[in-house]
Amino acid sequence: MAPACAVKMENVTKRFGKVVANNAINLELREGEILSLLGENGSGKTTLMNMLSGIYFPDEGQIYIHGKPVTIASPKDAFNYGIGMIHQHFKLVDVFTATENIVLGLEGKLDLTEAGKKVKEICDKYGFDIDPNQKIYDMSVSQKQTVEIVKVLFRGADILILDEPTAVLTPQETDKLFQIMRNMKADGKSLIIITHKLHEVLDVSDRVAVLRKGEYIGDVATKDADQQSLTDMMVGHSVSLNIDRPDPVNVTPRLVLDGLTVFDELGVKRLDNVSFTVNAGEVLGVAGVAGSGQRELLESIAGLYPIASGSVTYYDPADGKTKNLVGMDPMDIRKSGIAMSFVPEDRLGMGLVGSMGMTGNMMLRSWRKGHGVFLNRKDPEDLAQRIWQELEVVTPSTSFPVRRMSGGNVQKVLVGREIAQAPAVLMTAYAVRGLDINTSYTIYNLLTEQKMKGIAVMYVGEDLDVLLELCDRIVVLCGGQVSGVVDARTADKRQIGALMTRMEGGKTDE
Amino acid sequence: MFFDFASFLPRAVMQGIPLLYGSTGEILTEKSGNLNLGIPGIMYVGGICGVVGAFFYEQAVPAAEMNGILAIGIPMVCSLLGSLLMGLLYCLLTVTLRANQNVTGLAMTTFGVGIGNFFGGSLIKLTGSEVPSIALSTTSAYFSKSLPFAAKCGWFGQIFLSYGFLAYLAILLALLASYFLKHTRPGLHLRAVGESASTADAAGINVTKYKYLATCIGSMIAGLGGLYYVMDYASGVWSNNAFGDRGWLAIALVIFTIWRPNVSVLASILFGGFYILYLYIPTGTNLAIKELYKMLPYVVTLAVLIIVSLRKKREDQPPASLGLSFFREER
Amino acid sequence: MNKKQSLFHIAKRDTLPWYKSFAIRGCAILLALVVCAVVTMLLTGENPVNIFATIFKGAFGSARKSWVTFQNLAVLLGISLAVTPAFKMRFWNIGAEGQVLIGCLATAACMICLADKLPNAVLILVSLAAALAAGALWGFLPAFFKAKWNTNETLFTLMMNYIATQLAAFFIIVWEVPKGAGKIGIINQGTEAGWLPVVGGQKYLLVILVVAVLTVFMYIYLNYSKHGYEIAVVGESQRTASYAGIKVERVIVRTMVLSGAVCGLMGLLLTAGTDHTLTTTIVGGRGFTAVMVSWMAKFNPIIMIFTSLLLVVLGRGASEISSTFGLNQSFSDILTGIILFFIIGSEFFITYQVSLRKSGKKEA
Amino acid sequence: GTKSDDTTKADETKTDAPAETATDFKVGFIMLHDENSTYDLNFINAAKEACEKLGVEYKIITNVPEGQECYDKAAELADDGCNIIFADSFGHEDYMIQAAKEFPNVQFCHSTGTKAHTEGLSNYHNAFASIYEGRYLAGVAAGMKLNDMIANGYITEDQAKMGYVGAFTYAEVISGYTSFYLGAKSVCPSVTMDVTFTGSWYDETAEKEGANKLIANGCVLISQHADSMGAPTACETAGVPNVSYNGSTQAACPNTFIVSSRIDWAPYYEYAITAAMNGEAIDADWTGTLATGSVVLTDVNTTAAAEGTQEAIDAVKAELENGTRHVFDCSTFTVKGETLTSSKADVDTDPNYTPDTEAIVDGYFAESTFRSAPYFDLQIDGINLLDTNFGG
Ligand SMILES: Nc1ncnc2c1ncn2[C@@H]1O[C@H](COP(=O)(O)OP(=O)(O)OP(=O)(O)O)[C@@H](O)[C@H]1O
Ligand SMILES: Nc1ncnc2c1ncn2[C@@H]1O[C@H](COP(=O)(O)OP(=O)(O)OP(=O)(O)O)[C@@H](O)[C@H]1O
Ligand SMILES: [Mg+2]
Ligand SMILES: [Mg+2]
Repeated sequence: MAPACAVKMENVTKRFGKVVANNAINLELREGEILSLLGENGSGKTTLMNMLSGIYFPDEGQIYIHGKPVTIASPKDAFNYGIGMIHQHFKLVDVFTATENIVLGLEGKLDLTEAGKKVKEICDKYGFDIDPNQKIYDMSVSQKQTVEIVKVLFRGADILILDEPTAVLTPQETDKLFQIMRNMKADGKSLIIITHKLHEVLDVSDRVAVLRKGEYIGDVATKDADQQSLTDMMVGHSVSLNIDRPDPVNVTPRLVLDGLTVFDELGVKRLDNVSFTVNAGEVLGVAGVAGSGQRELLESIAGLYPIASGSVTYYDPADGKTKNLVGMDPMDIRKSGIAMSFVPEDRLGMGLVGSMGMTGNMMLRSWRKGHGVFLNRKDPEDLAQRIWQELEVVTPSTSFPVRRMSGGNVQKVLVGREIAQAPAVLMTAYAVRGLDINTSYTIYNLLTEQKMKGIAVMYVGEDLDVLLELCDRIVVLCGGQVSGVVDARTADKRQIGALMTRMEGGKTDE
Repeated sequence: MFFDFASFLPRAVMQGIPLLYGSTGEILTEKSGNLNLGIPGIMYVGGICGVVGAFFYEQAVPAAEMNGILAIGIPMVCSLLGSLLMGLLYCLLTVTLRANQNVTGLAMTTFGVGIGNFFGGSLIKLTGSEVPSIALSTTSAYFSKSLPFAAKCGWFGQIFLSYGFLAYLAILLALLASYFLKHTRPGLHLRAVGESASTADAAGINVTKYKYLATCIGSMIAGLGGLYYVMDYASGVWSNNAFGDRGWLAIALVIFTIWRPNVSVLASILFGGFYILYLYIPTGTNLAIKELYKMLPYVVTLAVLIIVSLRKKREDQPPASLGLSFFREER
Repeated sequence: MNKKQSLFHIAKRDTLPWYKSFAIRGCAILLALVVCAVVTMLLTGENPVNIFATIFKGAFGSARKSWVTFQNLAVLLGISLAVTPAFKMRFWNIGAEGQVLIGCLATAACMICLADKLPNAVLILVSLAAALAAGALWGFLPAFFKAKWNTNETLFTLMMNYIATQLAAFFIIVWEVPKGAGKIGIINQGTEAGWLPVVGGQKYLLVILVVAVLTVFMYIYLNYSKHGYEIAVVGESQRTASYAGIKVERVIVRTMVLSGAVCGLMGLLLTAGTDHTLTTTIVGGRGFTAVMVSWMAKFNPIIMIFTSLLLVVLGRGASEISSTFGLNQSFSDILTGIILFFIIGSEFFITYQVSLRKSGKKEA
Repeated sequence: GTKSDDTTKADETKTDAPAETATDFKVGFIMLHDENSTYDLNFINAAKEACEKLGVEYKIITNVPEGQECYDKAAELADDGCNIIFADSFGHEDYMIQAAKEFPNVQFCHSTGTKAHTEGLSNYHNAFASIYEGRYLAGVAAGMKLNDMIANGYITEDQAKMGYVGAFTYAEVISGYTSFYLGAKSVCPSVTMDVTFTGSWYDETAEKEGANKLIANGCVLISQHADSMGAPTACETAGVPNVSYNGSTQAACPNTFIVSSRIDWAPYYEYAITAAMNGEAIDADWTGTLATGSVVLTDVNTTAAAEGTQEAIDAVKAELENGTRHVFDCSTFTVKGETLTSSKADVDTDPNYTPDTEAIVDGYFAESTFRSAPYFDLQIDGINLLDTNFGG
C-alpha cells in the first residue's frame, strides 16, 4: 500500500435492498490533494462518502486510513480517524447557536465561552464570517455551510469531504470556499469534493474520480481533463454540451409585476417594490445571491406567499384579458383557468410527497380533475409511466416512494410533472440543482422547448454561465429589490455579479 | 371564613409532587425525542413495585426491628427497578424496534395500570385485611417523616418544612435536570438528539445510548412519583386506581412548562392546587358546580397551550424530532 | 483492529408481499400467546389453555355473549374508524374518548329534555343532529387551533377529554335520579322515548349494521376519494399540500370535524342505541384503545375489524376469567399489553431486514 | 363450592331443603367492582358466606359498571341457569328491572334500590339495612371520645366539633351522618358537626383532602360515608380520631381508628336464597336490622377509643333493639329551631320528588319502614353543611 494515501477504499460494496449503490469500488485519496468525485445522479457518490463518515457501514470491502486498515462503524469512529464530512443536507440543529452546533459530539466539560473564542480563531484564520452566538434558524444558507465547515475544522479533521457544497452558493461564495479549500490543502489536509459543476471541478481539484451507476470508472489528473472528456467519462458515451438558444418569437407580456412587496412571518421585508414583466415565448432568468428574495418572488406569484402590496397581472393568452393574481391561492389561480407550473426549490418539502410513488405525485396536480368525489388514478399513472421512460428516472416502479430515490431523480420527477401540465407560465427554482450535467442539459432543452411553445418561462438559477447561455433576459435581485434587468445575449458575468452585490457593504445578509 | 392559604398550600404541594416527578421524567424523555405516553402506566408500576418491596420487608421483619435505611431503601430500589424495566421496554420497542411512540406509550399505560392494579389486588388478597387496601404504615412513617422542627415554625414550617424527603428530592431532581439540560455537555447532546437525531448522529453522538438513558432515567424519576403517592401522600395505603389520572396531568405539565423542569416546580404545585381547589371553593351542596370546578387544571392547560402557540417562539416549540424514530440509513 | 460494529445488519426492506407480512404478524401473535401463557402460569398457577378457552367462552360462549361481543366490536371499530382519517393526516387525536362522550351527552340531553315534547322519530333525528354536532365541535376546536396556530393537538385533545368528562359529570348531577344520587340510570325507561329502534328483533343489530356501513364508507373515503388524497398529502407535508392547491387549514378542520362527528355518532349509538344512559365512564377507555386498533391496522378499515376483534375478545374474556378463576380483572390488561407489545414490535421485522453481519473485512 | 355446612345454627326457616335441589339451584351476583373495593368486598364476603352455608352453587361477576353491561350480565347469568340474581350497586337498579321484566321466572334482588315497591314486579326486590342504627352506635363511640377530650382539657365543650366526609347529598348519606351525629349528641350534648361532600362514592384524593380541610377547620373527630382510605389515613397522619365505615381500618390507622359500622349482607342473602329455593315470595322491601344481624360494628380499638366505649355501645344497642330508644327521636333534635311533629318523606320515586308519606310516627322519624332504602333527608340543627354560607 502506498503510504501516501490518506484514504484507500478497497472493493467497497453497499446495497440498499435490491439497489447496488456501490459495487466493489476502489478509491484513493492522496495526502494533501483535492479530489473531485464526479458522477451522474444516483451513481453512488454520497453513499460512498457516507461510508467514510460512518453513516453507512459497507456490506463488503475494506477501508484504510493513512495506510492502516480500519473499521468505521459510526460517525464517532470517523472523527477519531480525522475524517470530517459536510453533508449534502446540512446536519445542524436549528435552535442551537453556531457554537453549540460546532461543539456538538465533543467530550469534556462544556464551556461555550471558551469554545466561542476558538471558533472565532478558526474564522479569523480562514476568513469566515459568522457570529458564534447566532442561532442557526437565523442564518442564510451560506452561513449554515460555513458553520458546517468550521465544525469539521474545529475537530481538527485532516480529511474533509464536501458533498455538493457549492450547490447553494453564489459564484462569489464559491470562490471564497475554494480559496479556503486551497488554504486547507496548503495546511496539509486532504479533501474530497463532490460537485456537478464541471468548471468547478476543473478549477479546484487536483484529480477527478468518476463513478457511474455504482461502478468506479477511473480517475484522471485534472490538468489532463476538460469538460467534454469528463462528461463522456461520466455518462459513458459522447454527449454534446451546447444549449441551443433560438430567438424568441411572438413575445407578448404574460405576467406583469408592479410594486410587489412582501413581508415574512417575522415582519422582515423580503421583496421591496419589485416590478418587471415576464413575456410569453421567452426564458426570463432570475439571478441573485442566495436569499435575495427569489423564493418569495416565485411563491408570491404562485399564490403561496402573502402579498402586502403591489400587483401581479396575468394576460390570458386566449383572449388577452387581464387578471390580478394578488390574493389568490393556488387553487383560485387554477380555478380561474390560469395554468401555472412551478418547480419549487424545496423538492420533497414542497413539490413532492416523499412517501408516495411517482403516480401519487402526479396526482398532486390532477387530483381535482374530474367531477364528483372520486379520484382519477388512470391518467396520473400513464403520466408517471411516460416520465419514467422519457426522463430515464431510476426507480424500481412508479409506486416506489420518491423519498428513497436519489436527489437527481427526484428532481426529474418534479420537473417532468410540471412541464407535462402544458402551462402558460412555468416557474423553476434551481431546476438543475443537484442534477448531473447530462440531465441538466436535458432540462435546459426542455425549457427551451417550452419557450418555443409560447410559454413564459422563469428560470431562477445560480450558475451565471448557464443563465447567460439559456435565458433571453435576466432580472437581477439584490436584497429583495430589482437591481437590474439585462439582455442575456449582450450582458456578461461581471456585470451581473456587480448588480447582484450592488447593495453589499451595508447589509450583507437578509 | 377566609381562604385558608396556610392549610391549602401544603396540600397543593403534596398534590404537586407526583406531578413534578412525572413531568421531570417526561421532560428528560422528550428531550431525547421520545414521546412517552406510557408515563401514567410507569407511575403505577413505580408505585406498586415500591409497595411490593415494602410489603415483603414489613412481613419479614417486625415493625420494631425495622431499619430506617432498609425501610426506605428497599421500596425505593424496587420502585426504581420496576420503572426502569418499563423504560427499557419502551426503548426496546421504540428505539431498537422503531415502533410508533404514541401507540407504544398507550399500550404501556394499559399494561402499567394493569400491573399496578393486578399486583395491588393480589397483595390485598394476601393480606386478607377487612378493608381492601395494603397498609404499610411503618414504611410510610419513614417516608413521610418531616423535619423535626417543622411543627415549631408555625405557618413557615407548615408551608415549607412539613413534607417527607421525597418531596424535596423531587424539587432537587427537577432543578438538577434543568441544570443538566442547560449547562452540561451531555445535556447539550441530549437536546441535539431530540432536535435532530441524524444531526446528533453525524456529530458522533450515540443516539441510541442517549435515547435509552434519557428514557430510562426519565421513567425511573416518574416512577418515584408513584412511590411518593403511596408511601407519603396516601400514608402507605395502596388502593387500586387511587393514583387516577395524574400521569396524564404530568404529561400536560411538560407542555405547560415548555419543557423546563425548573418551571415545573412551581407549575406542578399550581396544578396540584387546581386539582383540589374545588374542595376549597364555596360550592356547598351544589355538587354539580363542583364538577365544573374540577375542569380548572384542564382549562388552564388549554389556555396556556393556546397562548404558547400564539407566541410562536422557536425556543418554545417541542423538540423537533419528538415522536420520530431514528434509523441512520434512512434517507 | 477494532471490531465494534454491531453483530446485526439492519436494512430497510422493499415492500414485503402481503402474505409474508401477515405471516410475521401471525408469528408475533402466536409468540405473544405463548408469553401470555407463561406469564399466566407464573403469576396465577392456572393452566393457560384453560385460560384461553375461558376467554373464548367468555366472548362466544352463548348466542347472547356473541351478540354482546359483536356489539362491543362494533363500538370499538366505529371509534377506531372515527380516529383514522385524522391519524392519516398525522393529527394525533387522542380525544376520541371525549368526542364520543360529548356525543353521548348531547344525545342524553335531547332524550331527557325533549322526551315529552317531540314525536319519537323527530326526537331521534334531533338527537342524531345534536350528537353529530357535539362530536364535531369537539373535533373542531383542536383542529381549528392546530390549523391556525399549530397548537399541539395531542395535549389539546387530551384536555378536551377531561372537559367533556366534567361537563358530563355536571349534567349527570343536574339530571340525577333520584335526587342526590349522582347518577341518571336508564333514561325514559318507561316510554323508551328517543331510543333507537330495534331492528330484526336483535337489540344490538342496528349498531352492528351502522358500523358495517361506516367501515365500507371509510374505506372508500380514504382510498378512493379526493378528500382521502388531500388527507394523505396534508399528512405528509403541509407545504406540499398548499403547493398542490389544497386548502390545508380547511382539510385539517374538515377532517377533524368528520372524526369528531363520527365519534358523536358512536355516542348516539351508545346512549340511544344500547346503554340508554349517561355516565362519565360510558366510553370506557375505548377512545384510547381505538388509537391502537387503528394504528395496528395501518389505518386500513378492513384490517381494523380484526384488530378490534382481538382486543374486544380479550376484554370480554377477561371478565369471564375473573369470575371463573377468581382472578383480578386487571390481569386482562396485562395480557392485552403483552399482545400489543408483540404486534407493535413485529412491525419492525416487516419494515426492516435483519441479517447477521458477515465477518466484515478481508476479501481482497 | 357445594361444600354444605351442617348449619347447626338452625336458621329460622327450614334447613331440611334436600341436598339435590340445592345442587341445581344456582345464584348469581353482580358486583360493581371487585374485592379491591371496600364496598364490594363487603358484599362479596357476604355472598360467599351465605352460599357456602346454604350449599348452593354461585357465580360472582365483578366489575360490572352501572350501565347496559349490568343488564347483559344479568341476562347471561339467567341464561346460565341462575335462579336468583343479586346486584350490589345503586346504579344497577334500572338494569336489574329491565332484566326482571325479561326473565319472569328468575328472582332479581337489588341492594340499596328504591323502586321495588312501586315497580310492581313479583320477581324484583329491594333490600337494605337499618345502618343508621349502626351509625348511631358509632356516633355514641364518637361522643364518648369527645367527652374524653373535653375531660382531658384538650378541647372545650364548644370545640367539640366533628367532621363528616360525605359522598353525595343523597338521602342515604344524610340519614347516615344525621344518625351518627345524633349518636354522638346523645352522650356529648354540645357537639356540632361540619359536613363536606366529594361528589363521588370513591375518590381517595377528594376524601383525603375533604378530611384535611375539615381538620383544618377545627374538627376534632372525623367520620365518613365514602369508600376509599382517604379520610382514615388523613386522620391518622393528623392524629385525629376517626370513625370508619364498611370495615376496620385499624391496620392502616392504629392510633386513630375508633370503631366502624357496616351492613352484613349475609342474612339477607340467606333469607332471599332460601325463600327462592322454597318457592316462597321474597319481600319487595327487606330491611335488615341489628336483630337480624345485618347491622354490625367492628371491635372497638381500645388505643383510640375512650374508656367504656364498648359498654356504652352495648347498652345503647340493647335499647335500640328493644325499642326503648329510637335513632330519629324527634325530641333529640330540632329542624330550624323547631321540634318536628310532622314530616312528609319522598318514599315513592317520582320525577318531581314530591314527598308522599308521613314519616313521623309516635314522635320519631320512621326511617326504613316504608321502604328499605333510607329516605331521611332533613337538615337538622347542629349539623353545618360546609361552604353553603361561605364568605357570609
Ligand atoms: N438510505 C438509502 N436507502 C435506500 N436507497 C438508497 C439510500 N441511499 C442511497 N440509496 C440509493 O443508492 C443509489 C445511490 O445514491 P446516492 O445518494 O449515493 O447517489 P449520488 O451519486 O449521491 O446522487 P446525487 O448526485 O443525486 O446526489 C441511488 O439509487 C439511491 O436511490
Ligand atoms: N391540475 C390542474 N392543473 C391545471 N388546471 C387545472 C387542474 N385541475 C383543474 N384545472 C382547471 O381548473 C378549472 C376547474 O377545474 P375542475 O373542473 O376540477 O373544478 P370544479 O369543477 O370547479 O371543481 P369542483 O366543482 O369539484 O369544486 C378547469 O378549467 C380545469 O381545467
Ligand atoms: Mg448525493
Ligand atoms: Mg369538478
